Amino acid sequence: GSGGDAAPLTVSAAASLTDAFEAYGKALPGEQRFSFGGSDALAAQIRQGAEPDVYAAANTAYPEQLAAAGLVEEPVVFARNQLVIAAPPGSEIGSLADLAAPGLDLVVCAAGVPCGDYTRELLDRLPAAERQAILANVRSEEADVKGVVGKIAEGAADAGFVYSSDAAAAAGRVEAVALPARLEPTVAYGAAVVAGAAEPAAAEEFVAGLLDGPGAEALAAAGFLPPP
Amino acid sequence: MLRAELAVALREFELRVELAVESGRGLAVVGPSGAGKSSLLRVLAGLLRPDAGRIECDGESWFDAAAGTDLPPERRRCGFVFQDYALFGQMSAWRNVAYGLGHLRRRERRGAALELLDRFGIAALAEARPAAISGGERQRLALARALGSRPRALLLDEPLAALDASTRGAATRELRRLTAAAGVPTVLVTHDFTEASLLAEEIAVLERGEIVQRGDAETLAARPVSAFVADLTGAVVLTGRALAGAGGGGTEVALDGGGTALTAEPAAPGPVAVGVHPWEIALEPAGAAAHGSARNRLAATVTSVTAVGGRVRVALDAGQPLVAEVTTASRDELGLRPGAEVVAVWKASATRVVPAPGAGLL
Amino acid sequence: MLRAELAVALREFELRVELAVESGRGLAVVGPSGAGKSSLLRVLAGLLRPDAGRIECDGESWFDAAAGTDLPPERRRCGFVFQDYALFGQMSAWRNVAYGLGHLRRRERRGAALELLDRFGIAALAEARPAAISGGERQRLALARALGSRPRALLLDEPLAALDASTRGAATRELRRLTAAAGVPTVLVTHDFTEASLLAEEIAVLERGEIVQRGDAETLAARPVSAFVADLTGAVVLTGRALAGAGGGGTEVALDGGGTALTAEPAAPGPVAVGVHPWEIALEPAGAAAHGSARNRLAATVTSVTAVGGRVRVALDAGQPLVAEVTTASRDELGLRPGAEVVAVWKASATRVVPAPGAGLL
Amino acid sequence: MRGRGRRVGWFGLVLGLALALCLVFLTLPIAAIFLEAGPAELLSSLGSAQALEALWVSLLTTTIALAVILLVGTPAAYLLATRSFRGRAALVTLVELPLVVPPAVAGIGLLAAFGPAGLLGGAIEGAGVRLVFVTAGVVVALVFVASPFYLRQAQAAFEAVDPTWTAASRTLGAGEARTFARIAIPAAAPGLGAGAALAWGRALGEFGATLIFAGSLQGVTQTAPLAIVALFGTDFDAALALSAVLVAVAAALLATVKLLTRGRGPTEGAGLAPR
Amino acid sequence: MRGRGRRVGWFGLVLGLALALCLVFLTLPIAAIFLEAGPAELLSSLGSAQALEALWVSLLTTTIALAVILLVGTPAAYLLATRSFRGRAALVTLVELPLVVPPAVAGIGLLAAFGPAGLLGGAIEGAGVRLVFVTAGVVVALVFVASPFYLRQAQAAFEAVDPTWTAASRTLGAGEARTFARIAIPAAAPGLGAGAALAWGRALGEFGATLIFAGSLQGVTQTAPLAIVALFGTDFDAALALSAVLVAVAAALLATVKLLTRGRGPTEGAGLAPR
Ligand SMILES: Nc1ncnc2c1ncn2[C@@H]1O[C@H](COP(=O)(O)OP(=O)(O)OP(=O)(O)O)[C@@H](O)[C@H]1O
Ligand SMILES: Nc1ncnc2c1ncn2[C@@H]1O[C@H](COP(=O)(O)OP(=O)(O)OP(=O)(O)O)[C@@H](O)[C@H]1O
Ligand SMILES: [Mg+2]
Ligand SMILES: [Mg+2]
Repeated sequence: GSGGDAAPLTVSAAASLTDAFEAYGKALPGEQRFSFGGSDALAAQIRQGAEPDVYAAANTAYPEQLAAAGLVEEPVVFARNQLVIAAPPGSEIGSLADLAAPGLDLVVCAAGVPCGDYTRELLDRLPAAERQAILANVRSEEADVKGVVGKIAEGAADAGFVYSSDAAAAAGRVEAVALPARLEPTVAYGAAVVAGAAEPAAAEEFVAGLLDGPGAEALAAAGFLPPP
Repeated sequence: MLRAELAVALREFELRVELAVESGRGLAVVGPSGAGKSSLLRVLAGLLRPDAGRIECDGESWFDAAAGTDLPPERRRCGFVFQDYALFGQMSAWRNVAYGLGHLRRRERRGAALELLDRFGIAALAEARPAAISGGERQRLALARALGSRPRALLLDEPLAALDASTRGAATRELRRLTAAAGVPTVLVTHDFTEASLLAEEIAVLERGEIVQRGDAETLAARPVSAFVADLTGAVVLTGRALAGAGGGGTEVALDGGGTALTAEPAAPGPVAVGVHPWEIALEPAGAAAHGSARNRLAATVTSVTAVGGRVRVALDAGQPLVAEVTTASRDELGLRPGAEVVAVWKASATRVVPAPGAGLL
Repeated sequence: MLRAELAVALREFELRVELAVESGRGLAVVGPSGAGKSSLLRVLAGLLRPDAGRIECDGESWFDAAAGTDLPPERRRCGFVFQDYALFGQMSAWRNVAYGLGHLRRRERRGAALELLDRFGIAALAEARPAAISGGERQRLALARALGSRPRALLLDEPLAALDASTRGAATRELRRLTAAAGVPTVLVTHDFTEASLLAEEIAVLERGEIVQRGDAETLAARPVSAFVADLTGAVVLTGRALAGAGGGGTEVALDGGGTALTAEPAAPGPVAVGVHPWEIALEPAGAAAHGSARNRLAATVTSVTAVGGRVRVALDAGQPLVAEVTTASRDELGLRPGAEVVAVWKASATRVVPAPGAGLL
Repeated sequence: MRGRGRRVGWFGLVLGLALALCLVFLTLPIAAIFLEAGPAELLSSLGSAQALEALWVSLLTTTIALAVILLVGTPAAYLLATRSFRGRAALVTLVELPLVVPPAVAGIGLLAAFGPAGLLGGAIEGAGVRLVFVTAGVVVALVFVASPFYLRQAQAAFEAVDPTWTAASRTLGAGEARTFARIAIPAAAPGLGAGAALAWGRALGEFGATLIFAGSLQGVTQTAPLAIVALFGTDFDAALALSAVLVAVAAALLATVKLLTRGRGPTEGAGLAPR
Repeated sequence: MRGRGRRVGWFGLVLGLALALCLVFLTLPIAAIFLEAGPAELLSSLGSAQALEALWVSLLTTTIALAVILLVGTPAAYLLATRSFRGRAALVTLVELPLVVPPAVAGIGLLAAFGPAGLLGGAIEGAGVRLVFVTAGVVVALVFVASPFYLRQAQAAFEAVDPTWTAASRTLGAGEARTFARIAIPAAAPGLGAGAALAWGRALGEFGATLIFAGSLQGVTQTAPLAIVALFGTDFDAALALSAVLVAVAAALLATVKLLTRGRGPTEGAGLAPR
């Protein structure tokens, strides 16, 4: 690292990266400060003048948009994830079809938040009737994926769509139900060094480590899949 | 007939009062601030619950601690005039009066209220809000409201205190007329002795919750039982120490500022006060030989001379401040001016012994 | 010597006053509530800025609208005693006094303050908070604080109003002694005519911002210029209409409640009031033949009889309420009791014409 | 001291400077909202379904919450104001606690109490009632955070009613209920109005507790503040426009409170009281 | 009316019922937090670095914000309380506006004013200062939302100071500054204290404005309420524990305010004033 006594590296990252990045950070020599949240809100902050060193999103669209606006450097795709159904332990939900049962309480991410966009992508591939039935059960649209996990873990909701890595992180409080492979959207994570970063060297090192090194290891350990 | 015998613990002392007022007659309660005068009225009206005792009016029991009786205020129906009148600010004058006419049918109330206002000479103000009318008119409105509710007793808490000095004289005379006409027992609270003497047949002096003296104004002025009552009736109070062994049942008092005073009344040796009315003090030129029967003689310096209404009030410094009231003739004869030296002279028999005032008195 | 000539717009009227008070002498300002008395003191002290005029004290200009002079209060150094004394509640008695000793060095202040408290007889209270001491002691503390600051003038705003009736007499006499000793011009505000006459050489009556009359107490009582001044000095005020054409320079007044009153003074026809002092009214049995020189005769019903201090106050209903003051001998002779019918008799020459009171009067 | 126009002096300058600083700092952000959101953008952004629906949810839930607060809070405040009993001070403090509890904490507490897994979760579900994820849940959250504002102000208003008025009413033959309805409420009306306005303002701005307890679903539980946060990530101009609307509403609200509490005493302000 | 033990009656029952309802509804969620978070869990969860850091950030930023508010707000409030001038009422309303502006809107407004793309963005950047997404930005957000609470209370406290006291001070030879320092501040101290406590409470709970204006960066801008929301999805026990801490602090705060404002007048409460 570029010196442990330097200013800490600030990282704006999608909420789903919480556990993986915290583990990665411990493996790095320098200090990091994380700001986890919905990728869209973090991007908006950068547009409004926030100056983190690294931006890591749960999709590739946001980093590319920022790059096009000159706010971040060229982004890289560093991981993939899987959308799954999350339900409380012991739940009777075993498939997508179960989510269409009337009266079920579903929680999803809001549109614009990557996990929300993936969820809608998935639902769009369903027959219209089933899609309508599932959407009718949606009770809340959260600002990030951790909000979905929290609502389910607290027993407030019966199920929701999260990433498999989130379900793994909350093991014991939620259970994951895999989706049919043909419906699964492609979940790819993009990261970039922010233009004018205070610690550009450390930032580049951080991004590089995601592709190969302790970052990649931490991501794998947290249940992420390697980039395509 | 309103009869009460009650005890209630106030913040610092207990109020213990026994009273009986006949219909059409008035009892004035005077006393220093905080003596419990308002609390007494509140107990009678049912606004404050006594700890013990009985209250009855015209044979009906209002409160009886032993029997567990305790009528709420709305069933006692005392006509209560509060010190600041407690007129409802958001209602017009006639609505204030109509509020107390719950015994009439709704559509009769307006007419009855207007009639009452007319009887009290304020019909023109029927639509005015209380804030927009004068102090004297407010007093009448409060009385009209209290009397309109067909009260079984009238309770007046310093009904004149909110009035200007200039209207108070006329208001006092008017109040007397109206309460006498109501024909119910009246209990009235005031700070002022003259007011009390004008408004009620009997005066009770309340101090720290106890009635220390009761009687008519003349009796109180002639035989005050305490320095407070003496001062209240207009007497000059001088403090000192009673000396032992002045023969003949009288007492010799060494005054605090120097000099002695003789009184015809007995007193135990120790701190004591004597009261004398200003009109009982005559003035003589300094150095004049003693003559006549007046045995009290005190050298004094005139501090001010004020002539009002044919009489002259002369403020004196005789060790303690003193006031004499003399005729304009004496003033001219003695050449009374601030700074003049005189001798204040009064009879031992005009000098009342009263207990020494407490520390609170200036 | 304090000299002022000032005008300031108050909420509803303008205060326009001219005054001059010599060192060691006092001017009492009396008047109804809201007349502008406190505002006058505030202007003198520099707490309220006049719109025009001049104020000077001992030759130094405090305010001059023309020259643009306007000394702030801290440079005028008036000893101001506020109505409620305005003692600093969070400070002990001696610190209150020391606060005004800014002209002394910091370490000298405590000693000087204690000395002052001693001079005013309240040394024992040096450590007490104002809330813990009696009204009379508070008055002394306020005076000690005001006088300790080496004031160039003393301004006292109803200094006795916060006192209990029972201590007021003694406090008045004491206040007189202390202000006279200060040797600076004193302006003092009060509601009470007797108090004013005891505390100051000259009395100015303020009504709606104007001084309507000024002079000593005797003059004011003898020649009141308005119903307000008449009532203030203890006269009974009767309202009515002056009739045209009573010969000989006098006036005949048709009284509002019935009957007429004659006065030796002229008055224009129309609404008017007459004032007469209770001690100038004699009573005769109803139906007695007119005799003597008293030309005013009014039939009346006795409403109350109160004997105080050798004299008897008799409240009467003669269409308008009336009060007569007679001797105990007359009372016994006439058999005066509530309900008795009498004739009230007084001289035309004892009857002053005053302008009719405003609507605000009861 | 007031209205003195003598010299300003160094002290006056210090005071003036401090006030100017406060003023600029506190008004600039609000002015900026209107300056950044031009009128055209403002109108077009407000045409968006999300913004309109959010405003409608806000209006609906705050109105219901306010009705509940007035209905239950008024008698409760009257009791607190007029009776003295052992433990009254402690009780008042308890009732006011939500005033200083952070909204996010309030949300957690509401979930812990009324959520399906919370203390009363079973009982509530047993009664066939749902609170989370439905509009009713928003109302619950709003009542929780806003009612202390009303209770506090209403209690103060009732305490300021001249006790001799209520005493006079009793001696004139009116019982307690009539005294409450005919004397106490009209006399306290300006204070009650101000309290209601403040409570409504607080409810309108509520964000943290609603998010956690009731979630955020467009048209159901997504109130205007939640929509602003959601729009922040996707459409800053729309967030700005919605903000401008809320500021305008808030300003109108504050002006109302000011008008209602101008004459502080029960008498002066009574002209505004319903008769 | 007080302390009467006569009969309860139907009206008394209605009042009692309303109060009981308020009480249960308002205290249950708070009690639930403590019931769900056992003492052991509470302690262990507080050991988490994120919770501790968040508490530290909260402590730091609220303290600085409070210092700024006291320093600038006290003279400003004194001016508002003691001078009357044209437009004073409008000014007071402007200063109080942030009281009713929803926090999320405040965040948007702060961005629009002080953000790099905002009104003063250029000027601020030119001065080499950063406000957004740094600790200083949290302070700015806190000052914005909390200062009106102090200003309002301080103004009321200064207005309640007996004007004859300040007048007396002047006639005794003290100038304006000395009167302010020696008479007005001690006399208003309980009210100022209460205002400071309220402002601190509001700053401590601040969430929406901070989130939008300063973000939620661990150890930098993530205050305790932001951490509660962040932890809600990842570590509910820690969120609960942090909530419990904030509730305890809030309760202590409210008790302080109560104590300070108990004796309302300047005299009664003056015992608490520094001398
Ligand atoms: N409800 C109450 N319970 C207990 N004590 C009370 C109550 N109301 C008043 N007191 C106390 O009783 C004492 C007497 O008060 P009260 O108002 O009766 O005096 P007051 O004689 O009318 O005085 P003032 O002339 O000043 O009106 C005071 O010390 C007061 O604090
Ligand atoms: N600073 C001020 N500016 C303008 N008008 C004022 C000011 N202060 C008081 N007033 C008004 O001046 C009038 C006189 O008030 P002031 O207090 O001087 O009367 P007062 O004679 O002392 O009455 P009181 O006997 O009731 O004390 C009142 O109508 C009041 O409203
Ligand atoms: Mg009383
Ligand atoms: Mg005055």
